[in-house]
Amino acid sequence: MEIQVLFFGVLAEVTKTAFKHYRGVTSFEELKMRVGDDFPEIAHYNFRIAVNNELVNGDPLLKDGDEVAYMPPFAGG
Amino acid sequence: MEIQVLFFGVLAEVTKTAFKHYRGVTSFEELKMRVGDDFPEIAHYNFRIAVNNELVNGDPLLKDGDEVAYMPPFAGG
Amino acid sequence: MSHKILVNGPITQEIVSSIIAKLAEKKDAGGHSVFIGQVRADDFGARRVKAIEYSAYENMIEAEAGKIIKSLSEEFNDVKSIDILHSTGIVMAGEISLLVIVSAGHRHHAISACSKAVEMIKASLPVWKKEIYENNSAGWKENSLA
Amino acid sequence: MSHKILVNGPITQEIVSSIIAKLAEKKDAGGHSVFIGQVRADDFGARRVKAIEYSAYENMIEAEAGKIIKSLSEEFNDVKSIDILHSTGIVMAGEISLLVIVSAGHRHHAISACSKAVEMIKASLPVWKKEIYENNSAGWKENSLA
Repeated sequence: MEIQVLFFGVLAEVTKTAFKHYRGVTSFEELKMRVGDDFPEIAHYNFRIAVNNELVNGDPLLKDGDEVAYMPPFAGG
Repeated sequence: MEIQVLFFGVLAEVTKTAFKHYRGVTSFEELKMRVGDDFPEIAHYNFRIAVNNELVNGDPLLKDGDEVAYMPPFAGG
Repeated sequence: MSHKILVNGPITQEIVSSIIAKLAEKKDAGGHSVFIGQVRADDFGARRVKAIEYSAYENMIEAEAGKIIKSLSEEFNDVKSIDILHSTGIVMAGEISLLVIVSAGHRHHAISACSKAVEMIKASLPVWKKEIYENNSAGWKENSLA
Repeated sequence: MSHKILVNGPITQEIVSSIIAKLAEKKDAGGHSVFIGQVRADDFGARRVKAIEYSAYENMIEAEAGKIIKSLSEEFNDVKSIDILHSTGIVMAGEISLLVIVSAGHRHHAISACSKAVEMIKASLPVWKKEIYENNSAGWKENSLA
């Protein structure tokens, strides 16, 4: 699967990128490990993950072309 | 005492006046009787009375030059 | 606590805009809660509301509004300012007759104080209203204080 | 439920005025509750807030705002319309970054729905903010959800 990973807020700052494209992804769990390996600094931050604009809990099934967002706590309003 | 009596809302409409000046008033109780005699139609309406912008309960002491307002239930806002 | 409340006729867009333009000067405010009361075209069959004619006890309304502002400023100490405008005279359906603006350091204080101000205005400002219907009949209305 | 939420830079007086001018068209509304969120010049000694830089997840913010509007429209059936605008990018101290306007037949629905919308916006819109201080240092801020 090809997956687009997005980083927001302080995570975009510490990863020095707003997004990264991942190819050959086999599962959500495996994607998280690859992201963690590429950007070990994110382990120091709180974040939640959304898949295609929806917050996820646990390990959702991904499909080709999904958008996975790494989001620090919100600060809008 | 000289007392200025004001009528508001529907009371100004039924009394056909916004105010009436009373001379030789001896007490609040006596003033209310004179107003009731002059404008018997107000007995059909709910109202509260304010003296010099303050709502009154019971029979306040009046002094010369006081302003006594007959006020139907409020409808502002 | 001198405060001019009454506006003759509707509270126009120009009045609202000029008040909102001034909010930017309050740099220590984080939130402004605004309530805009409008004459609703209530439809009672043929008696569709065309306008409301407001009357007020001018001396008392300024005194009572001052009490509301003082009481809320004491209750919500983060509130920076409270402004109240109320129409007197004729206001057509769709026009604005009440404007309340509360500025506070934190949003929660602005929202709570504004909401409470609207209730207090309804309960204690000496204002009366006569609804004027499309067929030119009219009727006095009272606030129901739930 | 398509609804454009994001505004690039501050929500200007012109935007606010044009939205308020449109309220008069809603003749069946009796009250409009408006919340205006402004960048507060918080003073932490030398680190006085000069501006906030907002960033947002654009696809998701539109979806989440749509959910807020749908949920409140169902809860408060007297609500006629809900509009939400949120800034992205740089907003200076004293400028407006959030505008919520709820119109309803009766004031109580407008006030309650607007107050709830502000809380929901804070809790669920994917927006991040970086405070920029007078000395040009910066810090990320999170909402504390009390």
